[in-house]
Amino acid sequence: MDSKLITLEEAVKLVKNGDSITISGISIHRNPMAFIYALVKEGIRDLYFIDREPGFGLEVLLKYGAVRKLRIAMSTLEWFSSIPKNFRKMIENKEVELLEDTCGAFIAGIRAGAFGIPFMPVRGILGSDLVKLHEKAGTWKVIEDPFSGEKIVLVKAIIPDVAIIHVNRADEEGNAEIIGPLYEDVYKAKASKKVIITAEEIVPKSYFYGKRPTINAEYVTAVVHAPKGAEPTSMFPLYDADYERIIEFLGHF
Amino acid sequence: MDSKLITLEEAVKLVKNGDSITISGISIHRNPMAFIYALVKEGIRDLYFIDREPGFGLEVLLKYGAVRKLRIAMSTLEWFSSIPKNFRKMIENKEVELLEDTCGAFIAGIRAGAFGIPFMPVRGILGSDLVKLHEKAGTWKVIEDPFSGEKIVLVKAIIPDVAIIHVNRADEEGNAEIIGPLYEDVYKAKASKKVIITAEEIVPKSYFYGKRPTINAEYVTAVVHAPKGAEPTSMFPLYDADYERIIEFLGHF
Amino acid sequence: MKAYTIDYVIKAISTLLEDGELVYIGLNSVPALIGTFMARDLYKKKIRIIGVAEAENPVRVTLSPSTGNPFFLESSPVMITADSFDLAQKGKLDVMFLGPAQIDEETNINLSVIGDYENPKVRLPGGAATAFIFPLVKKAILWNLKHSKRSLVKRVDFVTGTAKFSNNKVFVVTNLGVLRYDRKDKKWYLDYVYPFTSYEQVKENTEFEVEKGYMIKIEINEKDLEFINSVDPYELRSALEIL
Amino acid sequence: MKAYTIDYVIKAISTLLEDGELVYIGLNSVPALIGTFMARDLYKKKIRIIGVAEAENPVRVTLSPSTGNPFFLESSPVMITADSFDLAQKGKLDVMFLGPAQIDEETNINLSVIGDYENPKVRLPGGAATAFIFPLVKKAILWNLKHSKRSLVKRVDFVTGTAKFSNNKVFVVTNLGVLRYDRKDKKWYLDYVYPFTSYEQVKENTEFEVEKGYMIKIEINEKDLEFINSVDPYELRSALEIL
Repeated sequence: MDSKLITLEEAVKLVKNGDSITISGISIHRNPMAFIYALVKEGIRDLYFIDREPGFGLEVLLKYGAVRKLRIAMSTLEWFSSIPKNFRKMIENKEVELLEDTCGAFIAGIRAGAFGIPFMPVRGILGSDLVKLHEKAGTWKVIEDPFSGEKIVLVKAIIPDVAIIHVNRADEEGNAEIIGPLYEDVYKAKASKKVIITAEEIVPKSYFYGKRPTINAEYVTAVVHAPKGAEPTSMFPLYDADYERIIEFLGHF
Repeated sequence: MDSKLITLEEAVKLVKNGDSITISGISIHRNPMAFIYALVKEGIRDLYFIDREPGFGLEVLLKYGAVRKLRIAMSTLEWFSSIPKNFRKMIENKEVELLEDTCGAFIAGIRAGAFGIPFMPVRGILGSDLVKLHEKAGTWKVIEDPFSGEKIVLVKAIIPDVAIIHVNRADEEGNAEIIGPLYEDVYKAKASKKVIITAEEIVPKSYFYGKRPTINAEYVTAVVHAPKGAEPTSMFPLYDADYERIIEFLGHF
Repeated sequence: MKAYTIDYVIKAISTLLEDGELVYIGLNSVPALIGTFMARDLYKKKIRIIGVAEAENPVRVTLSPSTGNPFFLESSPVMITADSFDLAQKGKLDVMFLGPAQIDEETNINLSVIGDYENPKVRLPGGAATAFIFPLVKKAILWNLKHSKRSLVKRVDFVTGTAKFSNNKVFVVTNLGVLRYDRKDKKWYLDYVYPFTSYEQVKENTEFEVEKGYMIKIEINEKDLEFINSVDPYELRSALEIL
Repeated sequence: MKAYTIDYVIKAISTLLEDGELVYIGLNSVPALIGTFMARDLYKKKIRIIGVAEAENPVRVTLSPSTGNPFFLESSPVMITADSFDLAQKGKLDVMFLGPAQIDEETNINLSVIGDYENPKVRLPGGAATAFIFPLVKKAILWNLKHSKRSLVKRVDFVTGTAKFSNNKVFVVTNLGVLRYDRKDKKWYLDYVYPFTSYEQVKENTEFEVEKGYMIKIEINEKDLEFINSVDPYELRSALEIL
């Protein structure tokens, strides 16, 4: 396979105005921040942002007006701000539209996208007002399980245009290793039409001989060398979140 | 969590006559042979054997009359015998019943079992005579995708009574590491009611600190220390298949 | 040592956990995290702790601004959230904590919006796992630090999730005490109060009916405080102090 | 150097592969494995090779009794079969090899039973991925080393899988040559023969109609044989020699 190693500047051009995107990590952990900063610098607009429990990366995208629509289960900066400021304000002001999801349904949808199947069932959920929202959006259907007759929610496959996944190590072809928490990052990579890997370290392909990469090269579009690429969010086991910089961004205190 | 480490002799007692079981590996690779030999020595009967592409382990179980029913996509010993002798003879003689599966559907069913959902769609398959067999068995249904209207096969969750998974390393709680090929072994472990891990090496729990075990302790019932436990099938990267012993068992030449 | 009100919430959470339980801790869940580790490490309850940090029963934790801190993994294997939630789908997850802004008499809870979904007065963080997991988990512990007629309401503005069609146990831990939902008579009972709260106070501050339950008083001792401070040496929990 | 008949099958397989293709190799697939590596390493076609051994495009392989040999991983990362098959579900797997006992004029293939499913005359190994993947893959290369009216039949005894409802390319490589299925006129064409086979021989040994196609002669040279022997130094393929 040829090398997919490109610069951050080249990589951001793979994301187009109006694209649906998903990113690695949660809250203040392993967000692909180097890429996100490059993206807002590029002036990207109208993104449809899809994720389970985003935090800091989403706040940056929102602050710089990059996002038009959201599909997420929760956005929080936890101790820093239970309800992130831009998230709250822009939805209340209708500058951004939100289709609220729920974790299990997001996982079902992104797994369906990853596996190449049209939908996936998920348990629970029935009785939630989210059902109406998603039925209207065409993203969920309530059916009777044809085996048991019981009602169950089907989630339509989630297939983002672009996934941006920050990893510990990658080779030039895109084989990638994530240490520690994984979240849905493998499913995100497998489900998305384009996959951009940003990596703390570029390793030779032989690093992966005999090993299972967390994400296989076959699924990857481009690789970017981005040391400290998650800062100020955390990157296990390399660095903790930079609380000072997060507070500074939020303009608290 | 308390230690789940028991002896091979104790572990085989977790499998009951009539149980449905699934095993690790394929063909002549990473079958849990030490356990299988102990199982046939125990005189186990009437097993319902569920797997994708079994080979040597199944032939041993068949030879010693341990199996009543099979659900597999293929059984082969490849170069040694394209159609394994006991497999062929016992089905032709109706000593064993076979519900033939197909890889993608097996993966869908075992994933549904692993995820705790009632069924999973799978693409392809339509037009195969396997559809009638599985509809009759109640294991598949053909429905119209409620999102697109297209016909698609749904596979009912596969939930074996017992999975026996041979691994490279495990701790006493059942956290387990498999090096190299994985096949559907994680799904098998997650889907099954009881999970028996046989391990080449027992490691302290701290071995897994900061790492993702291939199989998490939470899913595991018992752990057995079984060095060389895959022989004569292969165990990457420790030992290759023992071709002499395989030929000897088969009574060829 | 001084006890914060939230320390009583923490102690109450610890009290509700029982031997054999598998407990999941989500994001933004400071009292849940401290209370759960208190149950395991101070009160020696045989529970296993998993969560959004993807740490499988870490030997020790120190509270940081995120309850999803991956550095919990320094003393534990990884267990990913998708795997944990699959256990929930199989009915094998025992305890989940949720922090709704509104809870109503039917066990509907709201973490989405105050007001109308399309025209929210307050856009809340969102329910995260709520809709999915609330009916699946065997014991749901809801926590809310602003017990009032605006949070414990007749009817939530939006049903993010509900346990109405489930048969699980539902508790609400607040700054005033602990309510238990009784599925037989579809009523709420006050099981625990704090030294500084009373049934009357709870009744006055709850829009739906609350009956007297076990009415056990949660007390905090020096050992509790020492433990809480050992997990939260920077007193981050004080930011949640609202009384 | 002596060429086995199977070496022509191998060369034919190698000839059918094209730049840019992602190729999957299953169990018990000796000619597919050697032919595919020949295409990549001798004929420098830009293909990527994955398969049941779960090795992602290994730098080199040596044939052993199993085409699922995990030791291919000594020079490659792991790519698991479930991931590879997910690519097939997305229409992103280009080439798959299947080894049916019977192939019929409608592209139905049989790897299950000779005779009736419930009362088989011969129980075959089973279709493995066949039913699932045959209609999904962009190019299916079927191989059969016993080209006769009992293997290339009007109608298979059992439809393990079919490409009838697909729009993909289907080839059959046998010990007599290579047939191509044309979807427009629903006929089979003989595209390749060997120096020792002819259209007439194929016609005689096929139960359904075969038209003359490109009729290109597959030749084997010393370099081909050297390459084949380098991948199969123990001549394991000779066990499949059936003429």
